[in-house]
Amino acid sequence: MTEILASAGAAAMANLLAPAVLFFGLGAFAGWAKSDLNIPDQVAKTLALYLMLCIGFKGGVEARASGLSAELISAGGLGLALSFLAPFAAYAALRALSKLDRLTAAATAAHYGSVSVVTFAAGSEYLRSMGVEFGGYMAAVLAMMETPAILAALIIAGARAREAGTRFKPELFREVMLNGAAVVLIGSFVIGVITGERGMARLDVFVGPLFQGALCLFLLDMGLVASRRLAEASRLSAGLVGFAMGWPLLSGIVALLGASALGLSEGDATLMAVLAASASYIAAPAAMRVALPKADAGVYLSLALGITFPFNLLIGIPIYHALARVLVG
Amino acid sequence: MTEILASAGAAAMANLLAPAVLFFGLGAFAGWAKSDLNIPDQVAKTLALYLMLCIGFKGGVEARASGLSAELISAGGLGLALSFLAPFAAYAALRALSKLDRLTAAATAAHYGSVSVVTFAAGSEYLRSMGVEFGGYMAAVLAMMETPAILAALIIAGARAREAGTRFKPELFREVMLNGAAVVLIGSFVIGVITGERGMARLDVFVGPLFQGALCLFLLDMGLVASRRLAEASRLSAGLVGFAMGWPLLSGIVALLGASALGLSEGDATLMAVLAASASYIAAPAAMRVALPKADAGVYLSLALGITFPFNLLIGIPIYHALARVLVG
Amino acid sequence: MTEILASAGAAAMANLLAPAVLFFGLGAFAGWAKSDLNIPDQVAKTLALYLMLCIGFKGGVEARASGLSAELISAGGLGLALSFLAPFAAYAALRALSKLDRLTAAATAAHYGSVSVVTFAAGSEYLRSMGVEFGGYMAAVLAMMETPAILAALIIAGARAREAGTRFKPELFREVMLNGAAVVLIGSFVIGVITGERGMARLDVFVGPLFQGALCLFLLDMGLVASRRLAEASRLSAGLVGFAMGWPLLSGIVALLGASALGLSEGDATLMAVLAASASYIAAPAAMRVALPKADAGVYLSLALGITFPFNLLIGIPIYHALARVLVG
Amino acid sequence: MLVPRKKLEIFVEAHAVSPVEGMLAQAGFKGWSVLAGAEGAGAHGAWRHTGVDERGLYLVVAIGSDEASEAALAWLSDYFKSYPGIVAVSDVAVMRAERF
Amino acid sequence: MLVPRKKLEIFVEAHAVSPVEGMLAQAGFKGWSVLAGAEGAGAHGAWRHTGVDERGLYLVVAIGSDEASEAALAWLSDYFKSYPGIVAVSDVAVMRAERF
Amino acid sequence: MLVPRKKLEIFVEAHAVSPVEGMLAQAGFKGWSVLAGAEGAGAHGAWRHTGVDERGLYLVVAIGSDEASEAALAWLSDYFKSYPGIVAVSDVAVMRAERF
Ligand SMILES: Nc1ncnc2c1ncn2[C@@H]1O[C@H](COP(=O)(O)O)[C@@H](O)[C@H]1O
Ligand SMILES: Nc1ncnc2c1ncn2[C@@H]1O[C@H](COP(=O)(O)O)[C@@H](O)[C@H]1O
Ligand SMILES: Nc1ncnc2c1ncn2[C@@H]1O[C@H](COP(=O)(O)O)[C@@H](O)[C@H]1O
Ligand code: NA
Ligand code: NA
Ligand code: NA
Repeated sequence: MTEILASAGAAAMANLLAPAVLFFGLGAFAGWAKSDLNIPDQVAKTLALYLMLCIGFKGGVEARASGLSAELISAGGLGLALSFLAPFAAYAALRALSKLDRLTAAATAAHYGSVSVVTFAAGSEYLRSMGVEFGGYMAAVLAMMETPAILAALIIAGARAREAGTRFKPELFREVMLNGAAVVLIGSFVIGVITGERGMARLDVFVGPLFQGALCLFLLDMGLVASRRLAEASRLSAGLVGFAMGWPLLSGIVALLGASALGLSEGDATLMAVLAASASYIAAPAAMRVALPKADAGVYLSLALGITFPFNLLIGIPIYHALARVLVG
Repeated sequence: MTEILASAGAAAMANLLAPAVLFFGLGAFAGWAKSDLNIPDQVAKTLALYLMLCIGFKGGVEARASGLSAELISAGGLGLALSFLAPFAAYAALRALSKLDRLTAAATAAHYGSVSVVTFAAGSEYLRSMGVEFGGYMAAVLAMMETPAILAALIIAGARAREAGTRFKPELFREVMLNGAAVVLIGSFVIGVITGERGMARLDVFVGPLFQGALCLFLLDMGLVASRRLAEASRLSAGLVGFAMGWPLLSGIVALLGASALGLSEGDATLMAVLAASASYIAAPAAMRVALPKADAGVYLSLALGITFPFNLLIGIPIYHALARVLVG
Repeated sequence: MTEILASAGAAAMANLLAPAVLFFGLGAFAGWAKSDLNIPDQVAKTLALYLMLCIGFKGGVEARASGLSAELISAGGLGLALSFLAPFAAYAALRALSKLDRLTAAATAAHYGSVSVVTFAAGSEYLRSMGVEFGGYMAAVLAMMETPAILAALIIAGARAREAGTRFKPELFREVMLNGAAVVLIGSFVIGVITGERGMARLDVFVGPLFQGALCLFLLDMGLVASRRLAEASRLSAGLVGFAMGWPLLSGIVALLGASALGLSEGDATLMAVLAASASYIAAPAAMRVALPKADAGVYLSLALGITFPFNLLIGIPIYHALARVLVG
Repeated sequence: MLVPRKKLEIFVEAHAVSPVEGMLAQAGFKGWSVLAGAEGAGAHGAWRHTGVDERGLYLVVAIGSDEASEAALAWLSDYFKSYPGIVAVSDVAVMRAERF
Repeated sequence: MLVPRKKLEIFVEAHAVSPVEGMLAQAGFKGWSVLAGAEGAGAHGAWRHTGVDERGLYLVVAIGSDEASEAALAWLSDYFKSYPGIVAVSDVAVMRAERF
Repeated sequence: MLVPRKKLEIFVEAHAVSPVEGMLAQAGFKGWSVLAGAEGAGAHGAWRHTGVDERGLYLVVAIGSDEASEAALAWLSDYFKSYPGIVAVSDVAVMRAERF
C-alpha cells in the first residue's frame, strides 16, 4: 500500500512535468498575467477538430485490430449509463450545495454528465507515458458519452425547456447529435475501423507524433481560456467550487467500481474514470445555449473549464490511475 | 480482358476505402445531415495553398532527378492543347444539352477546360497506392493547364466580355495568371527543381507524411462544400447533370488517346486523363467572377464541385487508370 | 584568406538556394507582381507562435543537456548590453543620416536594438546546414534581447513619451514584457529545460522536421509582407536606406568583436551577430504603437521589414558567419 | 436615385444565424449579410470568439422595406425573450429600389 | 464638436475591394475600413466564406463629405450594373471635421 | 416598441480595444460588440491584418443613451489626440429600452 502511494505520488509529479501539462500551465500563467497571447479562434477550432480526428481514427484502427469485442459492449453500456444517470445526481448535489436556479443547475449537470475530449486525450497520453495499455474502443465509449447527459438535463429541466425553445427544437436535435466535433470523432472512428492498418500506414505521422505537438498547442490555449474562466469564478460560492472538485473524484470512483465489476483492464478502467470525471466544454455548452438559454453560461463554463478541467489534468488523472491499480490492476 | 475488368473493379473498391476518400464521404454526410461541422475558412485556404506547395515541390524535385525531358514537352503540349480546346467542345455540348445562356455556358466551359488540383492530388495518391510510377513534371503540366481554358472561355464569350469588364482588365489578367494558388504551385515546382534532393532532405516530412493527413482534412472540407453544392444542384436539368458526368469520361478518354499517341507512361497517361476530366474550382471561378459576372456562379460551381468532383474522386480515377492500362500499359 | 573568401562566397550562394530563402523570394515576387496570394492572418500569427515555441523548446532542451553554463551568462550579458545600448547609437545615426523627427527616430532605434525571431531561425538553419554547432541557450539570449531596446527607446524619447501615454502605462508594460510571442518563447524554453530529452522524445517531429516546413511557409508570407513594405520604401531617403543596410553590418561586427572577447564559439558568435544585426518586427512595433503613437509606423516597418530583414536573410547571415570564422573560429 | 429603406443590425449567437436568415427571407428581405464578431458584452455577460468554449456572436445586417423590417422586429422581439442578442434599426438610402 | 458626414456601407466581392479603395481615394475620402463577411444572400444567390470555392463578400465602410459620397455613388451605380453588391448611405456625426 | 438611442462606431487599434471597453462600461453602456477589421486607410496611412507585422484595427459598436454617448465621445476625443482611429455617431432605434 505505501509502495503504491509512493509510486502514485511519483507518477503525479511526473504528470505535472509532462510537456503538455506544462504548456497548459504556460497558457494559464499568460492568461493570469493578462498577456495578449492568444491562439486565433479559427486555429483553435481546427486543433479541436484535429484532436477528435486523431482520437477517433486511432481508436478505430486499434478497435479493428483487437476486434469489436465484448469489452466494447460492457464499457459502452457502463459509459452510457454513467452519462445518462450522472446529471440526476449532479443536479441534486448542485441544488443542495448551492443556490443555483433550476435551469442553471440542470445545464451544469449536463456538462458533468457529458465528457471532455481533451481530458480524455491527456488521460490517454498519461497512460501511454506510463506504459499502460488500453482499448481503442474507448474512443467509441467517449463518443457515446457525449449526448445522453444532455438529454437527461433536458428531462430534468422539464417543462421549462418547452417554454423557451419550441421554435428551435429541430436545430437542437441537430446541434446535439450532429455537432461537428461528434461527427468527426465518430466518423474518424468508423474510418479507422474500415481502413485499419492500411489506413494507419498512411496517416501514422499525421495522427501520431504530430498529435503530441498539437495537444501541447491546444492545451496552451486551454490554459488561457481556463484561467480567464477561473478569474470569473471568484463570484462562485464555496459550494460550487467544492462541487467542481469533489464531483470528479466521486464520479471517477463510481466509474472505477463499475469498471472493476465488469472486469475492465487497468487502462480501460482509468479512462472510464477520466471520462466520468471530466466535464464537457464543447458539446454541452453548445446544446445548453440553444435548449436552456436562461441558464447562466458564466456558471457552467467557469466550473467546467475554470476548475474541473485543470483539476483533472493536473491531479485527477494520476489519482484515477492510482485508484484503478488498487481496484482493478 | 476479364482479368483487367476484375482487377479494375477491385481497384475501384479499394479506392472507395482509401482514408482520404472516406474522409470526403464523412464531410459529404455531415453536409447532407446539416451538421454544423465546418473547417474554418482561413484554415481551408491555407490547406489548399499547402497542397499546392507540396505538389509543386515534390514534382520539381522529381523532375530534376529525372531530367526535364522530352516527356515534359510532349505532355505539356498535350495538356496545353486539351485545356485550350476543351472549352470550345464543352461550350457546344452545354448549349446542345441545356438551355444555359451563352455567358453561363462559356464560364462553365472554362471550368471544365481548366483543372482541379485536389483531383490531381487524389489521382497521384491513387497511383502511389497502386505502385504505379508517374513523372514529377506532371505537376508542371497541371500548372500549365490552369489558364488556357480561361482565355478560351473569354474568346467564346466574345463581345459580351468587353461590355462587362473594361474597367477591370488589368485585375483580370493578374487574377488569372497570378492567382495565389498558381503562384505557389509553379513557384514551388521551380524551388523543387532548384533545390532537388538537398531541399527534399529538409522538407520530406513536411511534404510527405503530413501531406496525406492534410489531404484527408481538406477532403473532409471538400465533402462539406460539395454536398452543399449538390443540394443546390436539384435545380439543374438532366442535361447538365449528364454533362457533369459524361464530359469527364469523354474528356479523359480523349486525353488517354493523346497520351497513348505520344507514348506517355501508364502513370502519366492516367494523370493526363485525370487532369482533362477534372473541373477547376479555384482559378476558374475567381476569373469568371471578374470577367463574366453575368454568368450564373450557382450553375458552374454546382456542376464542378457538386457533381464532377465527387464523380472523379469516387469512380473516375480508377476508371481512367483501368483504361490507361488497356490503352497504354 | 582567399580560401576563406572563396568558401564564404560559395556559402553565400548556397544560402540563396536554401529552400526557406527561395520561398521568401517566391513571396517577394508574388508581392511585387501584385498576386492575390496571401497567407491568412490567423494562420500567419499561429505560425509565428509556433516558430517561437520550437525555438524556445529546442533551445531549452539543448541548454539542459549542456548545462546552463558560464557561456549563457556571458552571452546573455553581451546580448543585454547590445540590445540596451544599440538604440542610443542607432538614434544618433538616424538623426545624422536623415531628417526623421525625434519620435520616429527613437521608435526606429528600438526596432534595431531589439531582435527578429525569424532572422534568428534562418541563422540557426544556416548554421545547421553548414554543420556548425551552437548553444541552445542562444534562444534564451534571443528572448533577453527583445525588451531592453524598447526601454532604451522610451528613455530616448523622454518627455514626449509621457505626454502621449499616461493613461496607458500599465498596458504598455504588459505589452512589452508579456507580449504573446515573448511569453511563448521564454515559456517554451523553460519547458524545454524542465522536460529535457524526455520531452524532446515526444515532440521531436513537431519541433524538428515540421519546423523546416513551417519556416518555409512563414518566409513565403514574410516575402509578401516585405515586398509590400519595400514598395512603400520608395519614399525613404538614401540616408535611411543606407542605415537599414549599414547598421546590421556594423552592429554585427560589434557583436562579433564582443563575442570574440568573451570567447564564444563560432556558432554562438554568428548567432550573436545575427541577433544584433536583426530588427524586430513583432515586439517593437506593438510596443511603439502604444508608447510612441506619434512616430511614423510606415518608416520603421518599411526599414525593418522591407530592407533589413531581406538584407540579413539573403546576404547578412553568410557574411556574419564568414566574419565569425575569421574573428573567432 | 436614392430611396429610403430600413437597416436592421442584428447581433445573435451562432446557432441563431440560420433561423434568423430564414426569418428574414420570409419577412420580405431580398438580401442580408453576416459578419463574425470578435468579442462583446451585454446583459448575458461577456463573450469572446476563442474557438474553444464559446462560439461568439454574429452580426446580421439586412436592408429592406418598412414592412419587412416590422415583420422581422416582431419575430425578434419574441426571440429575444429567450435568447441573448439585440437589434438596432436605422434609416439608410439605397440605389435600385427594386432590389430591397 | 460633432459635424455631419455621410457613411457609405459597400458590400462587394473580394476582387473589387482594391478597385473600390482606389475609387474612394479619388472620390475624396480620406479614409476607409474593410471588414470580411462570413456569409450572405442577395439577388445573385447565397454565398459563404469557405476558403475553398468562394471568396466571399467584404464590407467597405467609408465616411466622408456629401460630395465624396456622391462621386462614389456614381461610380458604384455603374459598377453594380455588372457586379454583385450593394451600397447603403446614412447620416453620421464625426469629430475632427478636417479628417473627413 | 422602438426607442431612440445613439450608436457609436469606433475604429481603434488592437491595444486600445480593452481600454475602450472599460471606458464604455464606465460611460454607462450596458453592452458592446467588437468586430475585427481586415484592412483600411486613414490619416496614419494604410494597414492590413496580416498576422505578421501589423495587428489591425477593430470596430467597436456600442449602442446607448445620449449621456453615455457623450461621455464616451469626450474620452475618445482625448484619446484620438494621440492614437489613430475614428468614431462615428448615428441614430438608431432599439427595442427593450431598459437594456440600453
Ligand atoms: N448596447 C449594445 N451595443 C452593442 N452591442 C450590444 C449591446 N448590447 C448587447 N450587445 C451585443 O449583443 C450580445 C448579447 O447581448 P445581451 O443579450 O444583452 O447579453 C452582447 O454580448 C453584445 O455582443
Ligand atoms: N438587402 C440586403 N441587406 C444586406 N446585405 C445585402 C442585401 N442585399 C445584398 N446584400 C449583400 O450583398 C451581396 C451581393 O448582393 P446581390 O448583388 O444582390 O447578390 C449579398 O450576397 C449580400 O451579402
Ligand atoms: N473616413 C473613414 N471612414 C472609415 N474608416 C476610417 C476613416 N478614416 C479612418 N478610418 C479607419 O480608422 C483607421 C485609423 O484612422 P486614422 O487615424 O485616420 O489613420 C483607418 O486606418 C481606418 O481603418
Ligand atoms: Na463526465
Ligand atoms: Na479539365
Ligand atoms: Na538587433
